[in-house]
Amino acid sequence: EGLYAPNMAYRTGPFAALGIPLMNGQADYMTMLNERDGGVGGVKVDFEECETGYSTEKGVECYEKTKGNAIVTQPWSTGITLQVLPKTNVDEIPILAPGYGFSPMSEGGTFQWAYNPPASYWDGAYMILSHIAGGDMASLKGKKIAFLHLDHPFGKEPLPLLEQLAAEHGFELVAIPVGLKEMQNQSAQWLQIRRERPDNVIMWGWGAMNSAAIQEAVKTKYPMEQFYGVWWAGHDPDLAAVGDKGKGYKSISWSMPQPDSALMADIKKYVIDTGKTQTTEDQLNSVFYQRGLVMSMMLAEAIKVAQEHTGSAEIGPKDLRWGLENLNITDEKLAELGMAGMVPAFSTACNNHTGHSGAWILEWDGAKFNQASDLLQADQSVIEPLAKAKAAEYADANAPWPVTTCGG
Amino acid sequence: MDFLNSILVKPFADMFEAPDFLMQVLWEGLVSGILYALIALGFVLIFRSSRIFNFAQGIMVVFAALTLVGFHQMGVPAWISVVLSLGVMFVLAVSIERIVLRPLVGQPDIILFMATIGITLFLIGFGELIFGGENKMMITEELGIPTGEFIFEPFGGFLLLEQKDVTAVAVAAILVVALLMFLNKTRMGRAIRALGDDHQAALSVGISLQTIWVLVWFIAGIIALVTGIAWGARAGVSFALEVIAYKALPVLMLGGLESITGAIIGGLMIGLLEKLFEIYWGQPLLGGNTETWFAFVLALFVLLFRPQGLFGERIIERV
Amino acid sequence: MMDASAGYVTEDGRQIGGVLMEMKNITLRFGGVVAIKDISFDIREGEIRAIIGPNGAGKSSMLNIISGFYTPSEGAVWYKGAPRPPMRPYEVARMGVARTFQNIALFEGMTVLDNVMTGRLTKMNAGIASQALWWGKARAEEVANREKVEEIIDFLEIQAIRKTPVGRLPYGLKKRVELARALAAEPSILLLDEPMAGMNVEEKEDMSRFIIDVNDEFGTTIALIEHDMGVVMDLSDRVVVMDYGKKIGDGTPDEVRNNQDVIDAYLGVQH
Amino acid sequence: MLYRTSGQFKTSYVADMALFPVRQDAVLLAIILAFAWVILPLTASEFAFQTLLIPILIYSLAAMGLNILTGYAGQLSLGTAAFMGVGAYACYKLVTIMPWMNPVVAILLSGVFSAGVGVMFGIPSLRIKGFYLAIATLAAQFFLVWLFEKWGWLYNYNASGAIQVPNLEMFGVTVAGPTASSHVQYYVVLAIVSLMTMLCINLTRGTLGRTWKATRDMDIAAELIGINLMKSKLTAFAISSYIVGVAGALFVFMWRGAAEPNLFDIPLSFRILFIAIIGGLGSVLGNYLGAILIVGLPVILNTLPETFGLPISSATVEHLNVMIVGALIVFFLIIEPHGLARLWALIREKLVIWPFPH
Amino acid sequence: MLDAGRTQETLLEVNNIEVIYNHVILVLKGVSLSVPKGGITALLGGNGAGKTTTLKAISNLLHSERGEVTKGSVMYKGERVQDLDPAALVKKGVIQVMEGRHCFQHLTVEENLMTGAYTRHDGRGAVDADLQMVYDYFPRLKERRKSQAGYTSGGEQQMVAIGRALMSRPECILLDEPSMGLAPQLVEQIFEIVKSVNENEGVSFLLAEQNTNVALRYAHHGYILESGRVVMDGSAADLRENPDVKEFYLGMSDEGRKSFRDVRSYRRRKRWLS
Ligand SMILES: Nc1ncnc2c1ncn2[C@@H]1O[C@H](COP(=O)(O)OP(=O)(O)OP(=O)(O)O)[C@@H](O)[C@H]1O
Ligand SMILES: Nc1ncnc2c1ncn2[C@@H]1O[C@H](COP(=O)(O)OP(=O)(O)OP(=O)(O)O)[C@@H](O)[C@H]1O
Ligand SMILES: [Mg+2]
Ligand SMILES: [Mg+2]
Repeated sequence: EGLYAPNMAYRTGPFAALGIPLMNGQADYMTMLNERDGGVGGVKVDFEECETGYSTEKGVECYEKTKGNAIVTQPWSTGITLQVLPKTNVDEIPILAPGYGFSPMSEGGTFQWAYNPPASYWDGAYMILSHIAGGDMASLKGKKIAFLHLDHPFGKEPLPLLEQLAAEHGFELVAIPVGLKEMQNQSAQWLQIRRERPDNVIMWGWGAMNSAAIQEAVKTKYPMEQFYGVWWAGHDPDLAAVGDKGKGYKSISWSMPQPDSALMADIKKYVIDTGKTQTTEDQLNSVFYQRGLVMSMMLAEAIKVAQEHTGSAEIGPKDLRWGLENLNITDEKLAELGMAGMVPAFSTACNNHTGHSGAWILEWDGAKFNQASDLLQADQSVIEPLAKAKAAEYADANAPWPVTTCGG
Repeated sequence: MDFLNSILVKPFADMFEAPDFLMQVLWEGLVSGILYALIALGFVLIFRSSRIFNFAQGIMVVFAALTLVGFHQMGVPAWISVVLSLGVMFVLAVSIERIVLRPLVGQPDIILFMATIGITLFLIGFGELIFGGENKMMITEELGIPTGEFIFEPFGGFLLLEQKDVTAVAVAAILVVALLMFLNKTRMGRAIRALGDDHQAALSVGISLQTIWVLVWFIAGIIALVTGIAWGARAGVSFALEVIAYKALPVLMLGGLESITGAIIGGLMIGLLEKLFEIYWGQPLLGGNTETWFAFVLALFVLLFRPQGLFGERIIERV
Repeated sequence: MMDASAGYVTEDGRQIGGVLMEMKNITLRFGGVVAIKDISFDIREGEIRAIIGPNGAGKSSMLNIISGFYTPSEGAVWYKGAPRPPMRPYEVARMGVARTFQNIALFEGMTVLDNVMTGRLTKMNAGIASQALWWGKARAEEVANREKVEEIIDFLEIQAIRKTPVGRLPYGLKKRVELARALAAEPSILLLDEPMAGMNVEEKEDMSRFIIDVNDEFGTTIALIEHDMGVVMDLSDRVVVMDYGKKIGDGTPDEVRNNQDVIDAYLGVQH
Repeated sequence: MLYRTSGQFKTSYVADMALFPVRQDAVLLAIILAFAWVILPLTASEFAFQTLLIPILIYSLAAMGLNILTGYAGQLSLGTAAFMGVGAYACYKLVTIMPWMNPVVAILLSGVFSAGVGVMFGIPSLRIKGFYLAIATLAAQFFLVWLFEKWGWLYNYNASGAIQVPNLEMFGVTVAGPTASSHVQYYVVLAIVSLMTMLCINLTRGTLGRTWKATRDMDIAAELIGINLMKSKLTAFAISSYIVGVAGALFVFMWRGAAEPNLFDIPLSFRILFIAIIGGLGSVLGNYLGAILIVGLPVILNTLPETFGLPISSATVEHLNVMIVGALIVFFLIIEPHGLARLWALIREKLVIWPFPH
Repeated sequence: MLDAGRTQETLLEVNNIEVIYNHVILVLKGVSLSVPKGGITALLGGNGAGKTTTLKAISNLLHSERGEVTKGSVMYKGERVQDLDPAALVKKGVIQVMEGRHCFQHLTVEENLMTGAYTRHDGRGAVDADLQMVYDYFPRLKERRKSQAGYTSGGEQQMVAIGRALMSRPECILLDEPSMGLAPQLVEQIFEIVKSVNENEGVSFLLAEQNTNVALRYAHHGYILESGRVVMDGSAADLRENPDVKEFYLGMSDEGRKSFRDVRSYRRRKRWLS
């Protein structure tokens, strides 16, 4: 039956728009491995989806249903992550939340079972700022930056960091929440932006919120090149909807579509052409679909590492945890995977469950996203202390909470 | 003192400082108000004819819009797809009457209300199954709706009116007049109101529930389609749009469940006030997002003084 | 006619007491409609007082005023020699005024028994805790009142339908249950709005018997609206006649029967 | 002959007012209780506990609270979830401010807070009726959820803006939090729910129950026969909200373990309304039947494709789920508008007169 | 008044119908009756006898009360009409005036009357003419034509209900307790109207009544219903003479009308039950 790696997908509900291409990517990569190499290390990966519709309740149901013989939990929503996180210490199944979940998860000492490679939201927020600042954070002084975010744990995630940086570098931060019910009715928020006249808008949006925001921005004539989004706000169709009017819009991303990569060739060969997929042609080169591939790649690589470590192909959750903690995705490895340039190189460790790969800025040229910056990096000397503090907070809020010090 | 200043003085000062901005705010409020009102119209019509509180109206909007877009994506010309979607809405009306309403004739209001929630769920599942969850573009240009904008420079500032919004406002106005005529001047209209008062009696004088209900639900469907196009043109079409339908409820409360005029006036009031409140009080003082509840609280207060809403029928209490 | 203070004796020799309730120059308007124009009359301890008049005359409205559902636009209701302060209907009820309704107002969702029990709610006051635990006071009350109610049920001969939901009952029985509910409150004055509408003679006879017995046995004062002249003339001690909101006659059945205005306005042809 | 009631004579009113005048009912209940307290816990799997047993109990309780208000007192409310939220957040504050407090006590206390809020939002019901009131309750729904999001104090200002249940002990046993075992939680929930049910039954069959029903069936008449509507309605709101609040606390502390504000949004309110109505308004038993249906059904439906090895994507299954649930709601309303409880009553009635047709 | 009914052809015929409510409560246990064309037929009987149910069974208004005809048939002009919906039946000329006052509360009195003409397509003029006719019959309604029916008195509402039925130009009116809650004068008046409508327009009536006295004076033929069965029927004249009818329905004993004050509480058994 193989390695059971369930995915708590959401192809339904208000966020389906985002979910579908991502989950297609994830699924296709695994299908491809199964088809091409007969799985990972000779064992097929049973990559089953459990539909949550982004509802926490369904998520917990999925978790309970799958935890029996799952080697990993891919919660796919901050809400679900929150629920499952405390259980992991008991059930001992690692959480893999690529590019989402809690930023403090990087503190492996506290969150022993949770991994969010290759970059955390705090990394993302920092890198956007540094791009705005053109590398020199001091130049932010006196600027006014609006933070348009979903009024939901996910949207609030970067706030602690942003507030700290605002205080530190003397720029004004205007947090503008968008209620879940207001996602598609943002005229109030954009009126506020028009009133505040911020130098930049940073968007921490999800699902239907992004397309609505981009349309409002176009409508209210907000200069697109000053408009940044998190990696979930870089969804091709959202921009395609406004076409040229969206020119200049930027989104940070730790993944980069590589249409001509060897991987894509194999995907086409083994998955698309054989029809073992729900993917539609037009998705193939989209940012999100290929990001989905990257996500599954991380899981697959972690499995490999674990297999080498234990010397057996049939690994369990504990082994996978070791794998995730000792990931080392180098450019060489990416090249041999045929994924050169699809994700920055990174490696994880006990005290670094995130990897902090860094990311690129993608810019919309009216038809597609193009790389618009070199690899950016977040200054960990700023982020790490904050992460440590928040992690500690979490630990004693949920005392008794097991904490290890990663050997120093 | 400082606090008082921030609620009583500053907001108005701001309004004066940037009159053009104020006008923009009012316009935005007006437009969303009209759109709320459009959804409310559907509710009112059905409520008038059967005392059924049709919770499904909101989802019918999404469904209608998706059908339209769906047809167009199949390559059907825009206006043909409109006709086809109307056809679909008619079929929907007929089947709802046959399958749901007919067996439930004369049941307590709350039961029928529940049934409409059942319908809502069904439509959501069905819709997502067919059209998928992605956010779709409304086919605005294809329908020949002007997409440009009027720009004015009042008081040296600037005011931007999107032409599609202007269109929406105009269409809404026409719809309302038409409906009012229909309800008050025609034999059918009278029958519709009669039906709302007393099923049994209506039956006994030979008013056929079937016909009237199909008719009414179909009209509601048409309104839904119009609303769907108008909203879709603003924010795209997906099931996330459904939550906006909740806004129609306070509008109904405020205007009165039976009143077409009420729906419009209520819609405008709520659209304008909630926007003003959010911009000048909510965002500065309450951390924003007051639009989620402001309308309800406003309506609640009005109801305390007029339990049947501003234009609702007086609740007759006799023994 | 008779003086206000002392009572009088009826033909069948029942002693009627002094004035229990008095309407003084009552006027009632609904927007334009004037339902009642400056009407005064009194109801005496232990008598059966009939109010008659054509449809729309304002009889029910008058009853509604007495039971506090409408407040008169002008004039006042005097109770036991003092003007009654404005009250909510339930306060009036607690003062010992019980009534039945023209268009039956039973609690359709409950059984006959429960409906009648509601008549005694004014008498029950156990705390929530005791009720929740179904212990102590609540339980005792329940039993005591249940006994009282069963008496009334037997008295009105509706034992058979005790546990039937009232929704299913035919019109006539509903009327009887309504009476039972009113009696359960052991009122000092009982208002009946067309208690015999939609009954055939047989049932009217039963109903009359109940009304008379209530009046005799419990000495309950009764104000009664009825369109069946036979019943009115036979049962009532004194009759008020209303027409278009005005009072056009007041006196013993015979006086009224022979009053020309009344004949023209209401009775029409005698038979 | 199963339900032959003849030959069971009541010799006193006390006997007639007993909870189960008919012997068979008592027997049936005994069997069910045996199941709930002994057999299920012994046999059920972790999955069953987490996705069926515990939620069904909690949802039934919430529905029962709503039923008091809507089914007995006739005040339609669409804000149930918000009041559950009040209970949950109250409980969270209690246990974080006073960690020494016995969790069960905390849960029972938290109901008091939602009762207070309930009464506050109940006051309009004195003037507003029917659907107008229903929509008014949405004001509570949306306002409270907004408050849960905005008022940091409620969730101790933690970054996620959600509340996390810490490990809570009672007599040395962990009853809440990540390390609590499902068995323990199940028993705690079962105990509380059984107790509440008992109290509800008593309240609804006694004086207060009659007052409520009278208010529901015809409030004018009710007032004219001496019922103080204000008292009647507000007690209904208070008691209803109390139960709902407790249910909310259980919901988070005994089941979910964590909650973000929008958990208490409209969908949850409707879910509970479904349960109450499908189960049967004005019935205690109904809440259980309703919960079993509404909670159990999707779980079953989800497992169907695998069991039959149908190649349907989980998304499609989900869509079908939603459709089927919607259709079933309509279906049940049609076959018996007064809910499963009434359906059972009818069956019982038939059994009683069985084998004679009428 | 001569005994009509017998001679003429039957317009409406009910054959041995059984009605059950909520699948359990058996209410009509085989009722048969026939309404002759142009006749006034009275349906008498105590409370719960099943008069209303019978009428509703004919006009197909039972469904909305979860009641159904499980046996027997209803024939109108020789064709089976059970399965028609009420509207169709009204078009055919059978309309019911329901027991109690079923007015459209929020419509004005006049609008109420107009709804009566819903199924008609014979032009505004004819309708207005009939509206006038109704106003002539009930002047009181003309006075309150503009006020909401919900606020009119019990009697006024009763008039509205009857007037509304007349507006549909029916061939056969099913009248349920028209006299209920009406002042004696008005009762006479209404029965006079029934009579004249019956004579002038040739409309046949089936009226359920408790007020046996009046009913039998105007009806040609009568049926007496008790607990779901027809226990007696015959020409109005005969029924008026029947001693039981006299005692139980007309409240007469041999020595004329007895006072309600000295009713005895004993009940003599009705002969037809023995
Ligand atoms: N709440 C109200 N609003 C407006 N008008 C009313 C109201 N209640 C009664 N009326 C009017 O007052 C008049 C008297 O009504 P009422 O019901 O007292 O008559 P009634 O004597 O009881 O007649 P009936 O014998 O038919 O019951 C009627 O014309 C009625 O239209
Ligand atoms: N909707 C219903 N559900 C259940 N039983 C009903 C229903 N309607 C009537 N019944 C029963 O049917 C029987 C006959 O009722 P019906 O109203 O036909 O009698 P009726 O002759 O019209 O009495 P009345 O003269 O009081 O109107 C009654 O015993 C009643 O209990
Ligand atoms: Mg009256
Ligand atoms: Mg009847």
